[in-house]
Amino acid sequence: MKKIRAFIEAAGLPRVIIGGFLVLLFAVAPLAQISVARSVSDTLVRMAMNGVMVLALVPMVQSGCGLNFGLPLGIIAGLLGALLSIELDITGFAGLFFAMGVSLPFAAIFGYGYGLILNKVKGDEMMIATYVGFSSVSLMCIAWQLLPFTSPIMIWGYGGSGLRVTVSVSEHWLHVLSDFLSFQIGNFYFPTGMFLFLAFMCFLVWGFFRTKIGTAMTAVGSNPEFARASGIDVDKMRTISVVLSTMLGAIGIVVYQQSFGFLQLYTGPFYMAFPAVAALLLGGASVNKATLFNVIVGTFLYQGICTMTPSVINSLLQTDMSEMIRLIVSNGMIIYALTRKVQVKR
Amino acid sequence: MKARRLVVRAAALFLFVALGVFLFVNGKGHDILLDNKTVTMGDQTYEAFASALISLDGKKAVEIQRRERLPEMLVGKNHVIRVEVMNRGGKVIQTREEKFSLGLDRTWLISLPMLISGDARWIQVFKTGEN
Amino acid sequence: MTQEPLLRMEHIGKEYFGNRVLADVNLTLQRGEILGLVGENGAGKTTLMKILFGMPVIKETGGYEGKMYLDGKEVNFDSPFDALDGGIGMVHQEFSLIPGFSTTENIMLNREFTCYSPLVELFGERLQTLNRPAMRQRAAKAIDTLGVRVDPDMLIQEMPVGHRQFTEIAREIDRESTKLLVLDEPTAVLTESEAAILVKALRKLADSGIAIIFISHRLQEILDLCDKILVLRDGMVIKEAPTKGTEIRQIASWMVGRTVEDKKQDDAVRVCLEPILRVDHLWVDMPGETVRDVSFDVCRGEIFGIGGLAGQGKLGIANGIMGLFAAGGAVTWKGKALKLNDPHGALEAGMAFVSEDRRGVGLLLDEPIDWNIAFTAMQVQGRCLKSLLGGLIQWRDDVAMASLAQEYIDALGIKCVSSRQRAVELSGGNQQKVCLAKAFAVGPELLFVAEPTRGIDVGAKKLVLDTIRETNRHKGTTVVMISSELEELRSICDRIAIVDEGRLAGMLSATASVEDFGLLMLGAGKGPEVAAGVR
Amino acid sequence: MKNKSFKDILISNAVPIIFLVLSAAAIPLSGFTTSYLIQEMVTRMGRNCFLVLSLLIPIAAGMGLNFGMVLGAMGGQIAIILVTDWNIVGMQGLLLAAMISTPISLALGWLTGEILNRAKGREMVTSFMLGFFMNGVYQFIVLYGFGMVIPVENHAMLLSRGFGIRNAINLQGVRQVLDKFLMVDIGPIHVPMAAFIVIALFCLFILWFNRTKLGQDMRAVGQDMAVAKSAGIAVDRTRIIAIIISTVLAGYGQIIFLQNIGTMNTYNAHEQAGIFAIASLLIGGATVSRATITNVFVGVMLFHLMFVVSPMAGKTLMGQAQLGEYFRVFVSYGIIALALVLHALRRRMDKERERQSLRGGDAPAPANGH
Repeated sequence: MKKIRAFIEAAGLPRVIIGGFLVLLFAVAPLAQISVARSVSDTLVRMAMNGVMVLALVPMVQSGCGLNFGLPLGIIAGLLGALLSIELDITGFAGLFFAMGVSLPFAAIFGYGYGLILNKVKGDEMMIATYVGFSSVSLMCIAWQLLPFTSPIMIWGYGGSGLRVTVSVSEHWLHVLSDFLSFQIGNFYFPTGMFLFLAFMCFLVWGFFRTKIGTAMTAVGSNPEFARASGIDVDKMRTISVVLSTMLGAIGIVVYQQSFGFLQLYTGPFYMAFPAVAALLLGGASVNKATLFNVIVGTFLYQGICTMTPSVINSLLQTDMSEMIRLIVSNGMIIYALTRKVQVKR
Repeated sequence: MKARRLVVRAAALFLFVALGVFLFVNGKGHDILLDNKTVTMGDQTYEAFASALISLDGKKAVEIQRRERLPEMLVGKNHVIRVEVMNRGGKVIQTREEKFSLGLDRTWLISLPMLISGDARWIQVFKTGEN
Repeated sequence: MTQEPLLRMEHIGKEYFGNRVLADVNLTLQRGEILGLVGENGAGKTTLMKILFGMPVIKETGGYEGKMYLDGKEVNFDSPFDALDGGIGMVHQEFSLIPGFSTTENIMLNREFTCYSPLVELFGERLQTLNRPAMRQRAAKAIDTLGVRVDPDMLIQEMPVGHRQFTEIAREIDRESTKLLVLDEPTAVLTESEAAILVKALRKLADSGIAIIFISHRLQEILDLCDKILVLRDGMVIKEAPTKGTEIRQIASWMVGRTVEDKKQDDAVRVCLEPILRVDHLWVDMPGETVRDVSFDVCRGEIFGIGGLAGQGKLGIANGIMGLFAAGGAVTWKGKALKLNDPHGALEAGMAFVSEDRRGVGLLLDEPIDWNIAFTAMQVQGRCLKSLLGGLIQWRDDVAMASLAQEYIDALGIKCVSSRQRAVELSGGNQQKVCLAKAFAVGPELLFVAEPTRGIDVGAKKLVLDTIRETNRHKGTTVVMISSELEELRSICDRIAIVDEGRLAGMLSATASVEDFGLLMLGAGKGPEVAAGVR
Repeated sequence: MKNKSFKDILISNAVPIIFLVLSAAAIPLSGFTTSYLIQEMVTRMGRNCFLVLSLLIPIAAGMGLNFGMVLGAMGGQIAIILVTDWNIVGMQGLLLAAMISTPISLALGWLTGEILNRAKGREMVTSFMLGFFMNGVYQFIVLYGFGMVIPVENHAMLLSRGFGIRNAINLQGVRQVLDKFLMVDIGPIHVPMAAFIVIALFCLFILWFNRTKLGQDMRAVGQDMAVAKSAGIAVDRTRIIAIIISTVLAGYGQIIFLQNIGTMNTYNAHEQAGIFAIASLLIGGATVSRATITNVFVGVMLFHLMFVVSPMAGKTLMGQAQLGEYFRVFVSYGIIALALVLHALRRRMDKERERQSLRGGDAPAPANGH
């Protein structure tokens, strides 16, 4: 009994509950005539697809800026990169990396401005981040209408103006990363390329937090006063973390798109931050402390739930409850984190 | 003092619920089907008439022809119906006024021939799927 | 037959986590009597008042010893609200007023006059409407009792500080039951003329039969106002005396007068070689520790002490020079001007600072010891880093960090499981040692140490002081030590400057008499003879 | 001196003034007639003011913008669904909907208050997330509860599968009953007097409430929780009451809103209610910590003026009505972001000023020169 309690304490109650729920889903999957191998494979694909975006939250959490509800800013940068790569008709890996490469300077610029704002509003970051994200997405709605792209893939053929709501990447770089070194055993498909890429990004973030600047950033998040007394420019560290978060968000969305197959413009990026935030918190992160372990575990659990609930519950109950379960789990997770006693230290 | 407050609050709660019930009953909208078709009830047959003017709760009358069924809407529980049966020439030959009250069911069927003939079963709950 | 006193406290004692802060305090107070309570910071005044006022913190830390009688009945308040009901009003050091409310609203806060409204029966008492005219009248009466002029309709945020203080006192005396009023440093924020008005008002209150306990560092006020004084030192009553016939000098020596049994270990007369740090007209904007205009020199190789009462600005000096709070004036370090408001610059120049705010500024509580010790050295001097890719990337060297930390864990005897233990898990004394280690790791030429022994036990105190002395003697580090404990300063420093109201009150050799220090600290001895040594 | 105060007025009303200028420029571009615009404004004021007014009390209690008002809107919607299903029509239906929404909103408001008391200092982001969270619960109830647990008589409201409410439902029973109850024509303009009377009553309620002990306590809590607590005010309870009042009123507001529209977008009407109400209030010049009844009216007016005008102005300007529509969405979000940033900045400046006042009067002037 004591051991169980200790385990729950160590893993965190929500993680235990969600983990248990996920195990249950996998256990009953065969009853619902669902291939477990297929489900695991789907979960892994979605995990790799979303992993980088969840990872993108880590720098800001670590530097004490809180949960990056402003992730849409990075996503917009990623969309710009992707659009340019399609516009210039670059295909395959070249196109993918071009998209990432081009999105980075955009992300850096957006992140810098965003960082400046966040430095002025210490203590209120999260709410402001949310609305900075929302308003930038809605501003970009106007931009998508006006930007002078010409590729027929992405503009309305007739009757409309501006870019399409969804732009297919299938002719350019659909699944180039997913299929790299991928293999299939029966129903089980493994997107090796995406996992290698995710591992590589994790390695970069891990490495970054081992550098002098990364160490300083962690200290800023842990106790900004201490860091200041040690001669660290706190605002600069926070800005760097925001830029980093935004850049990772840009890369994250490109990875997502090559697997998903479409760019979602207009209101597409609106709510993309919330699942990522929920996944990170589900992984055991708190508002001011997050590790790569949290990222991996959280993304797996969250995407597992997202993959399994529609298929299992739908076939068992003949209804589609997945959307609500997703809403309740993810937002419940965020509320849980916000109301926890341990609060951000200032 | 405390007791008075309790009584006041209980009374308020009661009033609240009572008002709710009152509104529920009094504001309930009913679909009324005015039916002018020949019906046979058991061994008795009630012939439809050529046309009639029907007025519900004293509102402006509507005209109904043979074999017609007109939908009307009534709000609340107690109502009055007035039927003026006309001959082919448009002359009123028979008038009948009835009071009736509606239960909580939504749709009711009023058989005008039965009403005119004085059969008490002239108003009935109308169930979808039947008839 | 003597009348039963209003308040009688018998054998009051209190321990915080095994740390004794009050022992066997006896106190009696008659109706209409004014008691001046004096003592250094940490002498136990605040704790005594907390016990009297039933503050929850007392109960949470195991209650107190002894008995209290109010009007002859034994009392033991569970919460400040009980104390208020019992007739004790308290005016705290920090204002307890709502800034956007008027004087009237604040005086009547949560005791508003109301008119009946029928909705009360449904939704409870609080739906009564306020009876503002009655409130205003009542508030005006309370202000009148004080004999001051405060506009009952003025908003607190638009008021001068003095009026806020009066508002707060008016609130306390407005309660019908108030028999005893405790004022904790009420004049600290007032100008002299305001303070004089306050003293007069309090006298008037006392004449109406209210007993007053008056805590202040301004001894002249105590003498002017009080009937008798009670001097606390180290949690014990040192002296209870009528004010009549008592002089400031006497009180000062009672307050600080510990005999120096602690002989200096190396009595060699140390001569000032050359000034290493020169401070000219420094001002620092540190909340609660404002430095207004301070100039002094620190000699190479000495231990320079800065003393003074809390809130007078002694802490601000170090925080200002180290760039932690906005500062101005000129600081010259080894002949070169030091850029102010730049913590990195100060550290790079070879200074280090052990902050008085150990948990807030001094430590990364959630990180391990090695991070705490090595962090500053790493960030400022690039230690504990290894270069990758030909110096392109500088990576944290965990091994070097651990060994650096271990070095100090051994040297300072930090009690811990390993260098990976989190700082939050250590005891206060060990945390302080980690802070010292962090400063030592930078290898500073000048070390600022602020309140190094605050909140740690006696054994650890000695160790910390010895460590500081050791560093000074053997490594030649110049030390500026700031402390509220005069004895501590006298036991270790060469020269001691006393700060009062943001200015240097004087500078004395550590061997000067306790009375002289006491007078300087209490701002009563400003004169040419003691001000010698102040540039 | 006078000049300065004029400048101060300009600065403190910058947001409404900017909107006024923007709208003034856009009106001729839109090509709408004056009478059309006035009619629109009158209708929209009657429709929206109540919702926006419901935000005032939590602001006074220092809890910021109550993003949790969407919970009240959900309560109102559930009540409206029930009333429509039972076919309670006319004024009776409307009143009954309000009565049914009361206990639902009460419970939801209590829940919100409890949660916000656990998240002091970040009430806004928490209430915002709570809105999303409860959206899931709401969907669950409406998509599965109705028809499965809660009997639904009117099958036209159900999805074809036999349970769950359709995406859009027709509220013909209560459509505009309040508006038409006392429609007064002033010149060519139809004025829904009854709606305005309800709003006026609400304003009176707020004014009266401010004068009660509870209102006084709320303001005290809003300004300084610690002081209020030490004065013996039940801080947590007061905060919960503030949120409950706001939630219940938001429920009524949503009912008034829906009766005017006449149809209900089952799954996102409440979300829009929240965002538009908050944006309106802020455009009216309110801040996170201070809002008045005037802010509400000015804000609703300016926000909806922009709302009506911008698509047509966009069309004239750019040839695309869509642009104007995106623009107004951008403005709604942007204004909230801006207001939050301004609030944070102001709080920081106040803190700074507080510190300045602590600084000795005769200290050398800081900042410049050093």
